[in-house]
Amino acid sequence: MNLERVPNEEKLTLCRKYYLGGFAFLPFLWLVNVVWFFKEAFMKPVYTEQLQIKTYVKRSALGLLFWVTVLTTWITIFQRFRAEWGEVGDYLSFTIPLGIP
Amino acid sequence: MANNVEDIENNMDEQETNVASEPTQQPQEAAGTRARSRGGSGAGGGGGGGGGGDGGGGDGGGGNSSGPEQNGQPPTAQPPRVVETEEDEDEELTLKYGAKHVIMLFVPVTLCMVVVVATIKSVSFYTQNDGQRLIYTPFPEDTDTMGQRAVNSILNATIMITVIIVMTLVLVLLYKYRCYKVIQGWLFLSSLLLLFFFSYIYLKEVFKTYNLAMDYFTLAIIIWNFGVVGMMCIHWKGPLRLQQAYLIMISALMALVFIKYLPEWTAWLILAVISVYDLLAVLCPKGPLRILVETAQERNEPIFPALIYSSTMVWLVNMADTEWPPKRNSTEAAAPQQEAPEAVASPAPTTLSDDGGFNPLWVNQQQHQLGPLQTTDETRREIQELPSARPPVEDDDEERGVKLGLGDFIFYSMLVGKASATASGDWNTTLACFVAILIGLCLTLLLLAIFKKALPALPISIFFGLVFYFATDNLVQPFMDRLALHQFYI
Amino acid sequence: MDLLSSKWLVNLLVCWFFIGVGCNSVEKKIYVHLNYTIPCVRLLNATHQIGCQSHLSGNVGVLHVLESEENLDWVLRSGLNPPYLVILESPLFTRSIMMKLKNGSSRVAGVAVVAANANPPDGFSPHTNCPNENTGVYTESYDPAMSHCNVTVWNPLGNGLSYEEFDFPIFSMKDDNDTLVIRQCYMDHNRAVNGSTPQYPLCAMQLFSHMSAVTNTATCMRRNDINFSISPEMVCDPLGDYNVWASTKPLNNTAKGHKDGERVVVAAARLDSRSFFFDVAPGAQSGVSGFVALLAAAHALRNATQEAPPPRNILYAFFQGETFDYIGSSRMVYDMQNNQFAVDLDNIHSVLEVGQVGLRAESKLWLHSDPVSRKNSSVDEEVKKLIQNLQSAATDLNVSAEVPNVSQPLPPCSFQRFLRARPIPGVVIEDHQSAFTNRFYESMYDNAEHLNISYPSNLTLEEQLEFVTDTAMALTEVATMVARTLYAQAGGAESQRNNINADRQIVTRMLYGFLVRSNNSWFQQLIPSDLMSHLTDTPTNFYVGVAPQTSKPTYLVQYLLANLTGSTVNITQENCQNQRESEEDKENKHMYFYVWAQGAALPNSTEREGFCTRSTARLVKAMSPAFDLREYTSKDYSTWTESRWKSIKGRIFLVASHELEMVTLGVGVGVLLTSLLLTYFMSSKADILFSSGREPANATY
Amino acid sequence: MTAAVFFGCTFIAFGPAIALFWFTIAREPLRVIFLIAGAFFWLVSLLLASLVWFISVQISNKDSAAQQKGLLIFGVVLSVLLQETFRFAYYKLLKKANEGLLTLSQEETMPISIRQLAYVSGLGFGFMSGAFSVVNILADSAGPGTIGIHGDSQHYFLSSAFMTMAIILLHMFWGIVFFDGCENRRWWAVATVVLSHLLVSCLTFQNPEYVGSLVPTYVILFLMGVWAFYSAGGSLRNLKLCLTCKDTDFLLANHRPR
Repeated sequence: MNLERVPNEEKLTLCRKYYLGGFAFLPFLWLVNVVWFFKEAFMKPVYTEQLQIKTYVKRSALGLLFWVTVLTTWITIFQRFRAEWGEVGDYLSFTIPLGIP
Repeated sequence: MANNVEDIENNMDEQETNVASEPTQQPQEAAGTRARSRGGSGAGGGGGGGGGGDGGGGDGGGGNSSGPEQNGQPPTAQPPRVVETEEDEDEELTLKYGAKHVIMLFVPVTLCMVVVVATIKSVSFYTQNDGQRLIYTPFPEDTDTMGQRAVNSILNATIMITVIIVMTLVLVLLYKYRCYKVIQGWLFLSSLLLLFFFSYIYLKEVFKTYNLAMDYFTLAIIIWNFGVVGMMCIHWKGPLRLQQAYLIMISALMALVFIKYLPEWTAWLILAVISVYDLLAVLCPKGPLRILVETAQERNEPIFPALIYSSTMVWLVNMADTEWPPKRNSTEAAAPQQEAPEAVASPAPTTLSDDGGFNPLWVNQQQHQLGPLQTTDETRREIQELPSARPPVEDDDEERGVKLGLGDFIFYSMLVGKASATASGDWNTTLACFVAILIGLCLTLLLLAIFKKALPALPISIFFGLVFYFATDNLVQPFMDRLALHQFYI
Repeated sequence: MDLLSSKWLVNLLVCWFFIGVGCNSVEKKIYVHLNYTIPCVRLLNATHQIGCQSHLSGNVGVLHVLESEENLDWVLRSGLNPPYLVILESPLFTRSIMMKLKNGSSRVAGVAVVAANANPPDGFSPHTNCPNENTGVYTESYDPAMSHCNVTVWNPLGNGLSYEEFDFPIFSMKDDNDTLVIRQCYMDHNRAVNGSTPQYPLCAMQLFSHMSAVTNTATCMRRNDINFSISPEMVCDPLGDYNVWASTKPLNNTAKGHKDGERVVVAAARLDSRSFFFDVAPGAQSGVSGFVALLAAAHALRNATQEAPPPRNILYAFFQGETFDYIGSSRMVYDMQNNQFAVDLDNIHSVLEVGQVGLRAESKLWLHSDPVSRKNSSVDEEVKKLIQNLQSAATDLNVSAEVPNVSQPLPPCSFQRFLRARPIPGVVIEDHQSAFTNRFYESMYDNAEHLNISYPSNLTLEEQLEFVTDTAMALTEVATMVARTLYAQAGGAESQRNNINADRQIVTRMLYGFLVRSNNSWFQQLIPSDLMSHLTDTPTNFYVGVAPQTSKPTYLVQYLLANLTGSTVNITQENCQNQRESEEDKENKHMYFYVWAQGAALPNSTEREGFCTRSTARLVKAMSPAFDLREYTSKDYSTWTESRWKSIKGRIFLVASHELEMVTLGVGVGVLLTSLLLTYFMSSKADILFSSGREPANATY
Repeated sequence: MTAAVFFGCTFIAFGPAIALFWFTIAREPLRVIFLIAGAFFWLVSLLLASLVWFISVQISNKDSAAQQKGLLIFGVVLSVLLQETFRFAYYKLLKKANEGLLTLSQEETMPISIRQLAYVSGLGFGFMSGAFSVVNILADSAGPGTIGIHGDSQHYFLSSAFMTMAIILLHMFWGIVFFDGCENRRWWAVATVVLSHLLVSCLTFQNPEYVGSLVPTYVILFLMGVWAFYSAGGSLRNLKLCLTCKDTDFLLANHRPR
């Protein structure tokens, strides 16, 4: 669907739903929310719902940021210490590379 | 109306036949016929038609100056030309928009093929056969004698096709007796499995190929996000681009599964047979899909929803930019419906264009879905994503764009992928199949524009594709190889 | 290769994939694929990984043919375009050089050793100097003084190269066209003539031997198990095979455990061997000499034991995987302890093991025994008797059996595993007093040439098969001695002794079959037809291989033993293959093993007339108990596993200079940018440029 | 590191074609379609040529190298002729199509002029022939090795790339000149196109003496370029015109009239 043809209040509800949905471990949803509603929130001439949309978009961005940091740190830790953890590392692993510890 | 449809069918058939003989005749004839029909409608259409023409003209000016991607520039850019040669602008509009539609399908189809071929060339999992087969193709092909192999592949193909036909009938019945709930639930589950399970396998193989370590936590996050957002975009509301991306990915995954699990000869046979079946199911007076369409029409409700690749964004945007008064208010229903058809280059009156312009595409989706539908659960799913593609309260203009069933995506990519997997690492074969399929798609769409009528999208493309696969692999490849050896150029 | 069938299937698939990707003529212009390459593969045990490993995408290095050790400096320091792929002549394949390469491995992409046509004059043994140090009987607890070869270093030449780990691939190449191409390529492109640096394009080589397993057995077995996916991917397999055994009096093989009143003299020999590289393990002296002698002895004993059966039974045992911490013998002892074998340890009267007996200095044999267990007087008695039997058996032969210094421990031998279980009287016959006379212990040079088995050039294959060499004579004597001793040990009558004689012809043929070509008319007669494919024209490879499969030497020895000790019975092929003498016969299969040998080829025709042999030769699993007990870090059982791999191959080609590549890229980018600019200009100006026409030619609107 | 070679060769071979496609074709759906149609036609011609070649190889004796090479040369000549035939067929087809449109729209301009068609179809031919002749070579250029272990020149990749670029552009120019010739019934122009195509193909017979093949090819390329420029309605006057109104690199400007 495209936002041009959606009345503002619907935009707002949509944005809110996306924002709330993001809490179900869905950073990607937040990303979509940010990208999708960015123009609505910051480019368009002011209208009543815009303020809330702004806040939702901002919060989504924050959540996304949080997730990105968490994931990157975890992945770096895992890649670094996987071999040393030995058994635990193997059981945590979805794919175990061949030929390297 | 009825007999009109009839004779369209007839000359439709002869079209089909001589597509094979001289495909190249198509574009020209297509243009001719299309124009003629439009002239007729213009005469009959009266004031409404004229107004439509105007709107289309202005709109066309906008659409002209813009690529599908970026919204048309403001009409101010082109007013003089639009005014001076309105008629012919209008004329070439129909042509150009037809062309635009073709392109708007070329891009996603190409993308899908690229994804598949790239995967095939890098991830060996999808090319090496580890003896596993689908339950629909129970006969092994690694037999010692050619004859045995041929027999087995034929048996496999028959089984699959019969399954497909049966399921088609089931689907038609379900629809006839209004078991929408069943279909819906079915769709939901299937799309669920497709999005989660196949992407899981795909990820695993990719990580294995590049020998990377990946932990379950990250994996869970990735799959969960991918799947859920996909479900939202497909079944509920989401950005159109994202939805399109998801549909492409789904069909690519599906095609990859087919490429891996269908033995070589069986795959070629199935491709051939399915396109024939496609032809019959759509064009025969008693073809299941045709029945489906007709029931839908007499119920006068949107045909049984399908998982379709929709390219309508551009049109909506163009309209939005050309700022028609009716645009914003709630009574827009009428106005856009009037204008939209012109924009879509189906110049006949609206209702007609609804039947002519769009049903065909649905039908395509239909039976392409049906194709894979029964073959495996996964396919079933994606086949019937259909309902979701058009969100419940979605505006009608969404339907104005060109749409192509995912089934087409799947079988096109399957052909190209199989070609690149089996053609001894030769890129020429892949290229040849790619061009052949695109040309086939072109012809199909041109025919579609001529007969406002449900057309199967598989036969022409797959026919070309198969011909060029075998020809290139066996004749051209050695020739080009020799040339490359001596560095001769032709 | 049958012992690797599963793995080779995978390899085939993958290779097919690789070849399939590029078999066009341009690819042929670029690459030369090496046909005959033998990799060094990765093995793992409880604590370590040994062997070689390449990157997943192969190691690419500029070829450098190493002339001398000094020449290493070019590779490790002064060379201008590292990494290098070093081509070694086999004389240079020494520990010092390999260690230097290993330490400089940042500049070494791999090593290819050109297999020699002649053995090096001074010995070479890549094995450790104290074989099976930790799994023998001489542990700290058993006798601290003798542990870790404190008393005698058995393999002084051993440099332990086989037990090093290299992070680059090491291949062995036969000296044939491949190596010719390589040398040519090196001479043409990489040769630094009088100090000048070689000019691009340089000749390079790529070696693929990526190993799946890593770290140690525990890790790789764990990863085998936690692989729950659609297509589980195994990482490593335990080493192992089957032991071959037979007895002069049939033993009921179905009733396991102790047999009352059964006294058994165990006559043992080892079957396997190894070398640095994966599938060249000729093991002539270390393995073949011993078990050929024992086979001949078994044959010599056939008639005697049938005419005048001695009171005690004789059990011939041929152990697999002894090289890798006594896999075979430890398994048999384990089975005896747990009543999984036809007899148990209580049934064992004494053990006589035939070790390396191929190279006797002035025809002396040395009878080794274990000083520690001999402290026990009863054992000492038996041992003395046994030695006495041996010596008396040796008297009227051209053999002198002598006893080394009493305080000297046993050499590495399967008997140690029996002693580990309990003190059992036993003697090990070797041709060395203290250190091995074998200068090529567990190396690729331990071949027919090492045993001085050579044939006059003018002989046909058949004549070679029958040509009696001095080694064969010597071994025949050893076999006779062993046979007579066994007969005496079994309590046979003195009178019989002198008509027990090993057949030199048999010994000759066996030596030829195992060390020169297994595909000879004699072997063909004795095996079932379905094993014909296993016979090759090359020396047999005695590497033990991975557990579930049965390797060629095991089959060959089993059927040889069956034919040499068994008797021909007149029953139909079907019954024979169903292990019964007649349709209603249910009993004999517990006692006997029936082989339908395909027999000699009829003159001027292809079909053969087969015959059925009834014998007691059987196979029993030889996989380390550690893998049944799932003790992958076991201290007293072998834990060796072999990694799996996907593709083993090598190819040579030229690499272009970095400058040329950069120039190409630069030109490309230049062309692209220019044409972009130009086209943009043109298309924007098109209506002016082509305005002479009526309408703009091909301007964008 | 040989990715450098791969990208370098790709850019050389397809750089101009990509640029042309991007700026003049991609935005115009019709042109894209006609481009692909052109590619398709070229494909069909190649198919026929290789069919004939294949049959002749089957009936010839495989082991005489000379005969095989002769057959290959025959195949090259044949395929050149077939390509030009199909170019003509394509021209006829497009002509018809456009006339059909013309009859409908009451005045004489058609949605896409025959010149644009000439250009587009020529480029289509070029794309396909270029791709077919070089794509496998590119795939192999990705390394790790480079040509030459059997003594071939190590400039194989580079020369192939340049040759391909020339072929693509030449096809484009040939397309323009050819269609123009057909339009104005100047059959000698058509003949020249065919002959020059033959000539270029035959020049490559002396590979790997690249100087002998590349240099004359580029001379021909230049000449055809100029000719195409004029027959496309360009002229020095126009050139000066658009150079004076905005100056750009002069030398390159008349090199390619698109």
